[in-house]
Amino acid sequence: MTKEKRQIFVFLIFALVLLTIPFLLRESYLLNVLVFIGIHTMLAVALNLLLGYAGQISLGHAAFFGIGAYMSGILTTRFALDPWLVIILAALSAAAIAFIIGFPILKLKGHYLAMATLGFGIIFYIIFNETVGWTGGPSGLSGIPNLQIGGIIFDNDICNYYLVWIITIAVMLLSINLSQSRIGRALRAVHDSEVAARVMGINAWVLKVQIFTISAFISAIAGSLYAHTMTFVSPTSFGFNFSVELVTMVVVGGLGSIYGSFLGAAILTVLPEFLRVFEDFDIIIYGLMLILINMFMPGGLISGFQLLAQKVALKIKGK
Amino acid sequence: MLKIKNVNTYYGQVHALKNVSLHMSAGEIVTLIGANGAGKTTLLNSLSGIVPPRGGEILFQDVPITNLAPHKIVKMGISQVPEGRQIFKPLSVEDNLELGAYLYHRAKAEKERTKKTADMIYELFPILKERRKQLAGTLSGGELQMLSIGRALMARPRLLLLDEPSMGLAPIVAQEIFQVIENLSRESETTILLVEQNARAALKMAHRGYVLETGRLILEGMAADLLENKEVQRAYLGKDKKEIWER
Amino acid sequence: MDNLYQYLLTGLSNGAIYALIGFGFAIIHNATGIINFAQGEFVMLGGMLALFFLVFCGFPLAPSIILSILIATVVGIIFERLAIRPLKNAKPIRLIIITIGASIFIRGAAMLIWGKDTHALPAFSGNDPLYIAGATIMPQHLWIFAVTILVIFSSRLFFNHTIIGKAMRACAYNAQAASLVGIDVRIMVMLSFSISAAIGSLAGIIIAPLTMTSYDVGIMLGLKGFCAVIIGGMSSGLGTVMGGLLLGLLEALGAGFISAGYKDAIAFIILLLILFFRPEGLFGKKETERV
Amino acid sequence: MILKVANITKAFGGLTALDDVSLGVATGSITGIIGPNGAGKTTLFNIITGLYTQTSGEVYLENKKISFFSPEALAALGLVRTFQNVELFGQMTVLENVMVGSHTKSSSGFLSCAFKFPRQIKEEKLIREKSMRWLEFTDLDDHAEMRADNLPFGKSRLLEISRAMALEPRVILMDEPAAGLNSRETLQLAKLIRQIKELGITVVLVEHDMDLVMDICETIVVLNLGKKLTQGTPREIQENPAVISAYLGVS
Repeated sequence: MTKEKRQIFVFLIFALVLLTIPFLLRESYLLNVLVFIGIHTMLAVALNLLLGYAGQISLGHAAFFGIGAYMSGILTTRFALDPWLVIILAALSAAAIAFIIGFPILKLKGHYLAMATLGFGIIFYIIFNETVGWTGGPSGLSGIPNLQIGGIIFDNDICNYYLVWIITIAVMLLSINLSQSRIGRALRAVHDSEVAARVMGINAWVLKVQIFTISAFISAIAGSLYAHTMTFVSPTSFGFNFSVELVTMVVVGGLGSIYGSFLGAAILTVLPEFLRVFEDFDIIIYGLMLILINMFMPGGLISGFQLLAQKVALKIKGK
Repeated sequence: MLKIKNVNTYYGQVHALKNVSLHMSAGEIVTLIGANGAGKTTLLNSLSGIVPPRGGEILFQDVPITNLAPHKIVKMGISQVPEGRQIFKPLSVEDNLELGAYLYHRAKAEKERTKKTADMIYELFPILKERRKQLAGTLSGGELQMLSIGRALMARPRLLLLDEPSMGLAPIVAQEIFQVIENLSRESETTILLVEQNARAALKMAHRGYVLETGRLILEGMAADLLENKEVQRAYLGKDKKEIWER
Repeated sequence: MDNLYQYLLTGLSNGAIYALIGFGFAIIHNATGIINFAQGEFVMLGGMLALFFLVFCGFPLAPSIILSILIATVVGIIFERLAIRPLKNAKPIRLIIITIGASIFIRGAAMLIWGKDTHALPAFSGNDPLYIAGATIMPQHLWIFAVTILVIFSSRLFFNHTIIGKAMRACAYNAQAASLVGIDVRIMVMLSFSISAAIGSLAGIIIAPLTMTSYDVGIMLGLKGFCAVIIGGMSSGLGTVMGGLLLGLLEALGAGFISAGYKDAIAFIILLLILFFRPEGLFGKKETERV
Repeated sequence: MILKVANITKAFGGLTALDDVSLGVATGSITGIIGPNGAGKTTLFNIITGLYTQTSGEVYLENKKISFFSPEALAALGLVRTFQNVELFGQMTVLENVMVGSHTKSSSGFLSCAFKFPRQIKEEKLIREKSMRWLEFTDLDDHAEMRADNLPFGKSRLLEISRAMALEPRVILMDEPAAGLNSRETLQLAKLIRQIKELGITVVLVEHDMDLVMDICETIVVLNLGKKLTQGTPREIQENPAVISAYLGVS
């Protein structure tokens, strides 16, 4: 099997497994968790394009998630616009904001970039809280309609599951394609050595803004889906802590790996559910995971899995 | 006093020093010459502990110092005047000198001697005394070089490593610096290892010399002999085309 | 007019705190090039520890403060030793993530130990307002101003007139040259973390009686401190103080005359504007290209 | 003259690193820039390739003024460089490194890359084939799938050259291409540089290995203390007393 065929094969299996889960598992609690994993995967993939591929950190990505969610919430509840149209509008406006803010922000490097994106995220968090007339302020915005297509209303677990996961799988596929193209190489080149990338004719600044914009676009779609499946949004979901949680997902899963983002999203979504027994332990464990993985496993958990898979493959071949 | 045995040093993956061996006796001026990129600075940095060698041994007064941290090597009595001076520009001239004596900062008893050393340095370089309250960043190239030498001397080293003290200086200023180095060796009995691009000036002043080419020592001998040696010129300016054809 | 006076006072005292926290950022940044995202947690630790010793253990004020600062300093040293030193030459992105990880960890530990409640630390010298020239002022404000001035004064003394302070500046400017004059650079880095933790925790202690304290106050206070140091410029100690005071005043006036809800946004809007248009800060010097 | 540098001055703060330097590079030649440490060679390279901005003076590429162009704009015009410390994309494979070199010669956008439009697949295949050829050019084709930062140092220099060649440049500037190479690798490098010249590409190099410089360069420019000392053939340079004293010191 060539490398390319093997990749297609792995992806098909991955997609197939995810799409058959609801047939095997009817429990609504678990499906709900999986819906969250899907939304988080989308966000982690979006952030990974920026952080893992282009090497540019954002500590404000929850803002784009929030922009998507609130745009969907506000435009459907107050203006009764068609939800599908609104998703596109929301994604486009998040992208537009990212594009405009991206030019000055992505001139900054390293720690300064981190702080600027953080500031940007907090400003939006404050806006979500304070524009009470639009967002409902801290008490949130409820009554967001479910999506529907034809006669199907996406108001139950299985419908939501498919809604979220079909889009998530599509986002993953497109991101994998992108990462293996000339654009993906250019992104990784900027990550490894910006000066060499520029000498090779890559306009690093514009490229970073472009990927920031795309990342915001995907994050906003995730936000819209979140709003329509939960039918309720409040600012706490879009604060600094969530931005950090997104970074944690990407790092724990593996920088520069799309499957890693899925893994990271899955672990960080499931973990709090498990840790419910030991209430409040989750935050300290996030911190520890960030530190330990960063120190001892810079490739993230997915690199461990890959190593394992290689060893198994070698064993099988050896026999 | 100093023995370097088969030292091998790497910069990342670059093999910068290959089996270099060298020795010095107390009171000597030894110069290390060679073209750019030959590994002269690397050798000094290996001695100072900044780029520790991966193989070989360095003995200073019969004590191995091969893998000591830079600040410990200074304590052993080896000070380096680094390439490009590397003066602390946001600090005053006086503060730079004071930091030169950092290793004595805990010993009250040394205070007197440190002050004496400072006076000696101000005598050596009167211009530094004039400017001692000025920020080092405002000094000229030659003054910075003097300050850099002065700072290294504050540690009262037994072995002074000088890395291209004439670099980027006008010839007349360079000569002045060389004069000081010569006086220093004569008067204070400091042993000096001098890395220079200006091979003639260095060889004139030194007792012995080593020629380094792409990480290897290719020649050693009395300075006066090296001065006459055609090989030395070749090491700087390359082989004739003819020689290359013959190779 | 009364209001304006009140805003100015609040602004200045908050600003003094921001300046102190910003100081902590600058000290570590100058010594290592790292922006320590866990800086705010030292501030939180200061407040919570003081609360713990003073209220729960019933210790007198002075020993409580000293103990709190000591413990926070030790945490700073451990953090440097375990998380920063092993990653000496890592790319900024890893260092950012590691300090964020540490910040979450410290915050989580504080929550486990002291719970999620918000507490008030008793004011150092009671709550009776003083009347000075017809204006009222809380004694705690005086404490804040006094401590800030003291810290600024003594750190100037330390960095400009002691050999260790000068050695730290030398390290910040050129670590290799510093090691060549016999300075142990690793000790200096560790020292920068401990001083920064000490100043941060002190800031947390003196502000706690006015603003209450809980396990999560560190995030916002830390970020404000960062804003202060960016406004003033990383390279300038006095700039950081000015930056902090300016930020505190603008915030207080904005909160008073525009809207209390947007108070925090003001800091971050200023932060972005400065980063975009004058990244060296209002009072800092532009870094020239290196040869 | 494919490349012309006119009256370049560069000051860093108070220090003048380059002082009114002018030089011309003949089309299709191999030109060497030499000089003692601190002479300003790398600074000059950084100005020509858009990494530094000069204080005054102009740079021309085939009579087109390119002063203050960004490195990426220069790359699009066919001017490329290699680095003294080798700047590879360490986490990418050797082949991918060279494929990045084709960036300016390919055009698929975000959409066609994400959706794998047929045109993009075709282009990708073409980039891959061309890049493999550039790897063969430097004998690195066996290492195509290796991670670039696992390459031994000598080979990573070659990879950097392959990557630069993938840009199909008109001028290639090499900053100390022989630094860190052993003598066998240096000989191989000399052969390679001649081959590049035979492809009609102009080569400019800063180099300390005088054997190499004297061997392959047609013209040599000598810088000293930020000023241009002289320019001439290797023979002229070797016999020029001013050069000898710049290197060996005044007698």
